[in-house]
Amino acid sequence: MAKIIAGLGTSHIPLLGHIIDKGESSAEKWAPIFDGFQFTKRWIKEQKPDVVILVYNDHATAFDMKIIPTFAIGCGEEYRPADEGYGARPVPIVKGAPKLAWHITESLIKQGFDMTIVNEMDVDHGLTVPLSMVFGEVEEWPCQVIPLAVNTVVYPAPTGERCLALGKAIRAAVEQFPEDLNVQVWGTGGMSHQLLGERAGLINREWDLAFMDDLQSHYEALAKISQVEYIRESGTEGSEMVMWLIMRGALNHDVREIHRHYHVPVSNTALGHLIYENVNEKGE
Amino acid sequence: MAKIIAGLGTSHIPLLGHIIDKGESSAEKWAPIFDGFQFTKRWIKEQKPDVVILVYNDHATAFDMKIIPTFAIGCGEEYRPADEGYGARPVPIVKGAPKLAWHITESLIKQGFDMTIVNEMDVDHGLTVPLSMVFGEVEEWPCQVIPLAVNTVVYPAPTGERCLALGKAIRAAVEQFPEDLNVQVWGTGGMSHQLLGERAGLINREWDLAFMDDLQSHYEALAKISQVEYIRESGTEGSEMVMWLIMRGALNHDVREIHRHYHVPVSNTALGHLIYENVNEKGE
Amino acid sequence: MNNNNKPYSNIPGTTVFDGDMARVGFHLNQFCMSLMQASNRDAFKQNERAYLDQWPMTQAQKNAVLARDFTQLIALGGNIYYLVKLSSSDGLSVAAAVSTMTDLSPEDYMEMMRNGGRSPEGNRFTHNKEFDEKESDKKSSKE
Amino acid sequence: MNNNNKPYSNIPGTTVFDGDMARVGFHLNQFCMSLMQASNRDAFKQNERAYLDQWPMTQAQKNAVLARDFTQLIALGGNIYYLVKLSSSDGLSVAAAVSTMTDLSPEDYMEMMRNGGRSPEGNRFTHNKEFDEKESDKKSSKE
Ligand SMILES: [Fe+3]
Ligand SMILES: [Fe+3]
Repeated sequence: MAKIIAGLGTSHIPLLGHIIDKGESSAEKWAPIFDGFQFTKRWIKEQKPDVVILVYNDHATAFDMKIIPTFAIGCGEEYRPADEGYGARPVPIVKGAPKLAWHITESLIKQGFDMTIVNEMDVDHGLTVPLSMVFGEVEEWPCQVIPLAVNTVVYPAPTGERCLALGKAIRAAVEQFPEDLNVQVWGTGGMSHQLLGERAGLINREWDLAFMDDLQSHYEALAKISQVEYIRESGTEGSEMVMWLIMRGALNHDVREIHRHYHVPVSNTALGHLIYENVNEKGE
Repeated sequence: MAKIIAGLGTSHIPLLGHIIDKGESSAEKWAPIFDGFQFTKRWIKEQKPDVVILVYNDHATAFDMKIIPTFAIGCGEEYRPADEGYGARPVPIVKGAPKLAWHITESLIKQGFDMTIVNEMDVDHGLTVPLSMVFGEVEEWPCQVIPLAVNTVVYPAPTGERCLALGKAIRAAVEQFPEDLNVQVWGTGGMSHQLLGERAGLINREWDLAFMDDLQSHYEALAKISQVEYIRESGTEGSEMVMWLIMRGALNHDVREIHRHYHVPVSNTALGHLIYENVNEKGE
Repeated sequence: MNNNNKPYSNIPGTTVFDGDMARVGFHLNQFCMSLMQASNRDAFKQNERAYLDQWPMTQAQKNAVLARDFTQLIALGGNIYYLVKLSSSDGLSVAAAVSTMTDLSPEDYMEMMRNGGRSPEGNRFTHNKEFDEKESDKKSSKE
Repeated sequence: MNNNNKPYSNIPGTTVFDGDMARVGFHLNQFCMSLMQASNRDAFKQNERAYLDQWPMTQAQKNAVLARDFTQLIALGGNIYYLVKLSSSDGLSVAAAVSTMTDLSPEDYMEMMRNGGRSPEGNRFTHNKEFDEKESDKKSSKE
């Protein structure tokens, strides 16, 4: 049976993609950013996930103002890195996991989630930057990916409670899939940042660190935070953090935080990253 | 405050649009079909709804295989009748109700429905045929319309229980809208039909009539019917009937059936139509 | 033509357009969708084979399109709402296209419809295992 | 620049991209989206006014585009993820574009970021009504 063993949360800041693509990710000036992913790169080589369900938001790339899905799940065979206005990132094509994706989609719809099914789309930095940060520069991504795009661009985003519930439903769906697959769920976006207005540049380190603290065991309380509170406390784009709750919901109640990284600033943004492994999975 | 006063269910068979558009809707051979809408045409002139929330499914017109929303709500200013391959129907542009539609959308997402927001799309026979059958041939549609497109093309459609719950959530949202508006909800699609395979032409009159009977008071039981059972009993496309449950959920528990019409066949399909008025709304 | 190992695989003469079929039929259906545009319809009619060759469809799918073999097109992942764009571009009514999948002529099909349509009796389950399967159906509907 | 009568209307210097803003800014944002294609970027650069006149935008929106007045563009319904397609086509970094909306120069803005960013202290509520409003906020978050 398929099984979710671990999950991670990470910001998906476009500048990180630029740095990598220019071949400058080992430059000393960026070390405070990239060093925090050295552990992750070793860890993922041991974990060898077959499939990553990658939760992110599309930034007006695949979807424009004509159509804005709250939850869009990719059931396609593959996804091209998008041209976001300065050429597509020179990273591998993202291979989908259509069989598992359709299985999850069918299960989610029957569980009462109103998924939008996507069979063809390009994926932007929200999806490809986390892949680069975790897997590094590779000829091929070493796993299949199921993109799960969440609307955080147009107000309102789905509530924290809805995101947490979606994560739990994804876990139930994955566990019913008959093939032996090692599946991870990644929640991306955040941490605090605001890209508009006089208040642009807002960073709330205290909020970000508390969010990462509470996510391990007090995620039900985090799920009650309204989007207005996210915006007020962590900036308009800080509300992307709600996507980490989907990852959290997909894991066991008991998880072990095996890695954490926090850095300010990357461009306009605070960078956050952590890794959870399920407890009670390996006989502990 | 805005208020839902009444709702109706009706098939949305493309042939009916062709007959109307050729000016043949008063031909004697079609009387058994169109006579059943005479009452409706008089009734709607008394009701004068300001807005109709029109639940239908897109038939591979606005959405193709690239993107398939489970629930798509139209928040746009207007919608053009679609060219479905033989030119657009010569009917008026459909005027949206964007302010109310955005209000409902925001409320639904906060209530935990994962709506896909649509600001621009063409609308096919699923939406325009019911308008023609109810309002007749007019220079302008006499009300605004909020299209609510439900996926019934790709398996699985949303469950009956989910559709019923969506209807109830729509009612709650409408009742919180501060403007005085007379709102109706229409459920369209069905009744029994199957458009493919050796079993094409299936009509289950008994099932259809029982569905219309039970919809008034036993709708909670109808909501438990699985899509597989709809398909088995009423044909692959009979499962469109699930959309009538959204209309039903948007009305009070107590409704009065003030009109019913059932006819077989129209093209490949059984035609069903009924009208409900809320009880306990006018001091009854 | 049925879907295998699904709760609907025992419905006679019926293919449910699920994820498996959608994957197989993706390009076939997108080809059909392209016929919504008059310029594409013209290009298709000019040279059907050349137009089809622009799409990453299987040979079997292309041949079934050329033959207007709707039974085969359904089996190869076509969805009826997409396929009617093909039959409409031929000037065929939906009923006429649909009837070709049955064992009836278009005239007999329409006569059957005028007489109330095809009865569900005997058409609910393959092998007439109505009673047994009805029970398992109820279970699956509560999933 | 704030949204009126909304639970977020008392957040200083912040416009939430809600349905009202999305309606006002629809064509402005779709214009920005068109700049994702190189051929459209070329046409826009060739003659900005002529390119803008193909879009049913207001004069105020067109003028704000020509002036690259991002504060104004946000007020007129622009969404930042759409607007960066405009600034990127000018070769501007996101941070540089964003800084123009603040009272800081691009250099001072980046210096603020290097020093840990803008503090939330005093930036949560307009008029510093922190205590009162915090309560109403909690209510609205339970809606
Ligand atoms: Fe983001
Ligand atoms: Fe239909």
